[in-house]
Amino acid sequence: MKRRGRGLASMWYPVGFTVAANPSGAVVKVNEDGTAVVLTGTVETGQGALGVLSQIAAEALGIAPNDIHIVSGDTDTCPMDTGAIASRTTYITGNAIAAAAAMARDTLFEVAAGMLGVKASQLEAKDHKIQVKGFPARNVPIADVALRAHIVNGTPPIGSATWNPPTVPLDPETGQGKPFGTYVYATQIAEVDVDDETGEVEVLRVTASHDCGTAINPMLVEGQIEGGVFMGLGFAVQEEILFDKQGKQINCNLTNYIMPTTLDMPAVECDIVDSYDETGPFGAKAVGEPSLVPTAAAICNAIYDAVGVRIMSLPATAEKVLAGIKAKRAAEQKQIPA
Amino acid sequence: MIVTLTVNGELRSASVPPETTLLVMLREHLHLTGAKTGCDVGDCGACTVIVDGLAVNACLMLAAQADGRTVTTIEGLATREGLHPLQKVFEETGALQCGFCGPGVIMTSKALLDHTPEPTPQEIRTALTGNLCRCTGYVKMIEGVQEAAAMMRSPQSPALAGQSPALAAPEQK
Amino acid sequence: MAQDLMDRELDVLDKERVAPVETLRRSDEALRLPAVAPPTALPLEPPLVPQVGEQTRAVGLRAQRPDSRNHGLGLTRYIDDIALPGMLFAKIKRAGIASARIKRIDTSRAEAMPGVCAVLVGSEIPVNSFGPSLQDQPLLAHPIVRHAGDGVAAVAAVTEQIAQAAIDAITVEYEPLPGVYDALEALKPESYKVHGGDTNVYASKVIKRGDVEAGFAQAYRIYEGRYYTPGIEHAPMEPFTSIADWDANGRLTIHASIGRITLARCDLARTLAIPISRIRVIGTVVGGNFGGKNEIRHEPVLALLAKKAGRPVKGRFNRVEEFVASTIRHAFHMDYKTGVTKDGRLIARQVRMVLDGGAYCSFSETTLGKACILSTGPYEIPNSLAEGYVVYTNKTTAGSMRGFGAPQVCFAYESQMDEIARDLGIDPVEIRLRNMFREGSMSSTGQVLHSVKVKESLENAVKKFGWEVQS
Amino acid sequence: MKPFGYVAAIDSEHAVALLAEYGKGAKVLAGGTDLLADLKFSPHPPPDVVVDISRAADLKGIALTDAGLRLGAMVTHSEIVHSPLIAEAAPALAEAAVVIGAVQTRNLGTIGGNLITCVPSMDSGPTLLALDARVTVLGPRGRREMPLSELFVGPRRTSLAFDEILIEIVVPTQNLHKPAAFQKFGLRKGQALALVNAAASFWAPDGVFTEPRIALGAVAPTVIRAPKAEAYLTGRPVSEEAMAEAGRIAATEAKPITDFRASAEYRRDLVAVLVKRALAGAFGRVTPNQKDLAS
Repeated sequence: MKRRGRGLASMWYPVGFTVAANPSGAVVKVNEDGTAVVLTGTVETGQGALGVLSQIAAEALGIAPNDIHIVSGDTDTCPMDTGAIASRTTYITGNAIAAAAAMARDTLFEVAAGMLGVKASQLEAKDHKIQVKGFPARNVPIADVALRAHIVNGTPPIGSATWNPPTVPLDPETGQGKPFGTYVYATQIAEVDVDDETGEVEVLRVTASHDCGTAINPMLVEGQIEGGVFMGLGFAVQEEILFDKQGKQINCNLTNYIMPTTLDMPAVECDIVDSYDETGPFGAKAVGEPSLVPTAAAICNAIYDAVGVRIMSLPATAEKVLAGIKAKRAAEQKQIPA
Repeated sequence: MIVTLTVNGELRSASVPPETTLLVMLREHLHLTGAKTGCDVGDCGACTVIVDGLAVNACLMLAAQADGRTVTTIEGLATREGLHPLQKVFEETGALQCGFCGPGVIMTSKALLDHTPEPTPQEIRTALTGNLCRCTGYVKMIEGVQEAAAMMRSPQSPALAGQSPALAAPEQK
Repeated sequence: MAQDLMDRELDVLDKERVAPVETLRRSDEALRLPAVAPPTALPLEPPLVPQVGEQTRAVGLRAQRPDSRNHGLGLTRYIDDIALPGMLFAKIKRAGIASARIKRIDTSRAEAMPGVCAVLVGSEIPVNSFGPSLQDQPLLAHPIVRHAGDGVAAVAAVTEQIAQAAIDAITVEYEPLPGVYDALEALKPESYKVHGGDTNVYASKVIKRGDVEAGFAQAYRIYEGRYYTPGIEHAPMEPFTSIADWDANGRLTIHASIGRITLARCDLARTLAIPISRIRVIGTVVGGNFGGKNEIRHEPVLALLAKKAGRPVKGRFNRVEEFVASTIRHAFHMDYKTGVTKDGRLIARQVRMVLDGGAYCSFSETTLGKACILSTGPYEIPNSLAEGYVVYTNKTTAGSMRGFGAPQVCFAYESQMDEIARDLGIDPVEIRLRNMFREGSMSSTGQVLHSVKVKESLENAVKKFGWEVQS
Repeated sequence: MKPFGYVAAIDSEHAVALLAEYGKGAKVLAGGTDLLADLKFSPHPPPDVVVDISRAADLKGIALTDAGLRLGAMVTHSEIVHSPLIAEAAPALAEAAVVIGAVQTRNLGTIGGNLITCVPSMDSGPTLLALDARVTVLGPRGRREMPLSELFVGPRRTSLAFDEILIEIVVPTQNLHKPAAFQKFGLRKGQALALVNAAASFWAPDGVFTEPRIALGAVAPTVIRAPKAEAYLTGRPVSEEAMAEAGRIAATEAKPITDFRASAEYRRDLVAVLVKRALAGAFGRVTPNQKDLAS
């Protein structure tokens, strides 16, 4: 018989480690037609980093994401970057790119100030235009400003910047200090069916609410959450590297290392918490790693809710759950007086 | 030995050792690198191509077994007129992340839609069990296949004409 | 072997004529055609950018990813899709034994094989150690093997098939050593020491806040539990692959599926003992990382093979190597002891964790640090003490993986939270609300927190899920 | 992969001739899904030549013959899944075929290959055993026919000589439409090896278990029948309790091993559950007019 259960788990996760130097550099070059090239030393590892970074650069320059071309992942041409690790790309590389874009934009403002007859400090970049704050009708297209900067003024708009989160090292005795720039938070709730004859756990749906600061691209945030729930599901009920007594892996292939397939994956309901972090680029923090953190606990708590079995070691395989159910039944039998 | 295939509508031959898999022939002899080597033993589906209308693991088929047959790879899906609806939907919805599993997922889905134009979500899930993906949790893929199926059923499908529906939308106002 | 191979092939071709296959269509003409070029729809309209009237927006937009079109067309160029002219293929011989001393390696049969261009063993590597914090990991084990996935020799040959045959022809004589295969065993004084010395503990961490003993003394109830999470494989769909290519001026270019090229370049300069300026690392699109592609694996080996052979060398892990010769997620043993008040407030928490680090350090220190800091959960706990240790074992190296220790400790602290809630008869939502961080809360390290949204995430999830709180 | 030669057989006679010619250095390639995966990582020397029988025309096809429902050895799992004939006459075969591997391997893999590979966890075996299927083998000494159970000798071992091939599987006419069902339990829902699988069939004239058959996979060196459980059911009125008891008896007949996938004890527990569910599934296929067929 299938027994339904629900469980929840919350978590916190740090962004932008500060226990060691953690810098990113960025270069933003505005082209003659008002589009831009961004140089970054990070590498696209599938999460959509280059898309997010394009959106950050575009926002800073008042142009559209596909006006940005990103050159990445080359130590000869790109500035130093600590890399696509530790959920740092949006937060740290994003901050560096936002700063570099602002620097290139300042050059555009200098040129446009002359064209519009105002001070550079009165200008803003928006909708492909440089315009006077409060008087958007007084504007020049960014393309015109950029062309003028390049071939008339001789001041090509190029910005470069680095960003490294401010640090307070941890006290070696007590571990007190400020080890991270900021933190993100999340709660996930899982609903499961447990087959009390086989111990099989079927995860039916997972509701995942994540704080990631500003969602630079909500579609990509959802993608990270869905992928995180997938990985958390594997962690919860399927995945485990098995070693023999001599330290050799037993299940070292994708036949025997069990990870979820399409048929195992539950429905995922994503929620992005309304949030803004003033230390992040346009308020953004991170979502890549955190999305998998609470899933296993939520699922195991749901298993307990369904059949009263507390999972103390992962993964909660069907065999383990059934053993728990049988042990519980045996204990209950004992308690009932004859 | 000489193996001759019709690949993406064109007849091609290559001289390959007999133990060459279809995947190696495609990638290394015909330079069609869309199908990927993920596990090389038929677990992950990254090498999926369509042979005579059926999705198969190109890593588990000798090139010789495909001799004389018709092979469609991911490179054969788009046309001059535009993207295949699966490609269109997948790119717009971010259905792929690192993208390594993508060619296999799209080819398996295409084979499904060729035989089952109106698949249920369960049928899509069943069809895609042989395509492992470590990034996406499959969610946007499963939705995407359904959306592409709907698009293909509609004769007015803008994607088929190579035009994006969202770009076309403002003109209708 | 290769000669043998060619003889056999001729033989087989001959026999093939005996057994014609009528169903096949043969076309000699087709052989004269060029290799198939991908028929694509390029050039296409640029990717879609949703626009809202005249206004250009960027942040907050569900914009299409710049790489998604190439992904869908199968045109994204991953590292294994790149072939340089004259490129050789490398294979690494894995120890297959977890703890041993290499007495002798005989590569002569491999070197004599037609098609083999270079052979390399650990003693030939200028600086045979690397690692992001401790440089304790050899590129090719020499002379001590510390886990079964350690490489012991490498070959570059004209085809992968010949490279594999050459690897099979290399014989290694081992003197088996004792080993330790369990993290808790490794803590014991009498255990085998994987790296010598007097302990297998190579990193430890303490995070201390308030006075836990005083907290437990005040507690209404105390809950204790031992939690375990196993080693996990990153299992990216793209196996680890790299290409090493020297130019005539002695400058090295490494094409690699690595998410952290800056660090990779430092490691390359150090291990090859050449100036960093003579190395270029090009990070190709990574086909799935999850922390498993954050450091070098075999690149200096490929570089040295390429230098010996005078030709570019590609090395690609097969799926088994992806498991045994890459890093994995740390297995965690966690003891949680938590004191609560009658109304479900956490007033003291003590955590002790032991991480199975495997054979080498890799990103263990970072993982341990994050795990200890996060182990108290997103809750205000006035008294907490977290202690963590990472130990060497003769198993696959544990390194960085998505979450860096957070999924492990979250499993423990949230399982225990559920237990506490049920025991005290408080709804799991309610007990969390009573303890959660709020704006300005102080974390376990004394950091004042800002943009704290954990309560909002809980409330949103509860609402979206349809969880009715019983108070 | 290590080098080997390749020849393709036009038909079964040709295949047998090729095997005779190449002797023990030859390996038969059916769908290739098991063979190629093995050859890639095998430490053993490769075969001299693989004989591809997947193109042999007379080994294909699903048809009704005088003997019963004939499946050519090279019928793929996908063909079984989509066959209207099977859906009508032996739907449990499709139930078993659809959980083998994934679409891509079902399109290549064949029922003959699955049986000949003879791994204890094969999904093709139990249903065929439960329907008393017979197989035909062709070799240089001619054809021979036998019950499927006689094909299985041990893990990865069959009673075929090196120069023989399996050419067809027949579900006898009297067992067509016999209510049957297949159950599988793996470590995940999709693309899983069976920890345990089970098939059951029986007629139910007047609500009485008649000619019950129970077959189990992955709990013994080969796929096996559970004769004691069958004997217990024979002549007993159909009831849930009887099905559960038959499951418990079958569990005692299983001889599972403990390995990294599961313990023997857990596999026994699964046998009891899956047998019960397979019997219930079969009972769901009993239609009123089948009482006549059975008599």
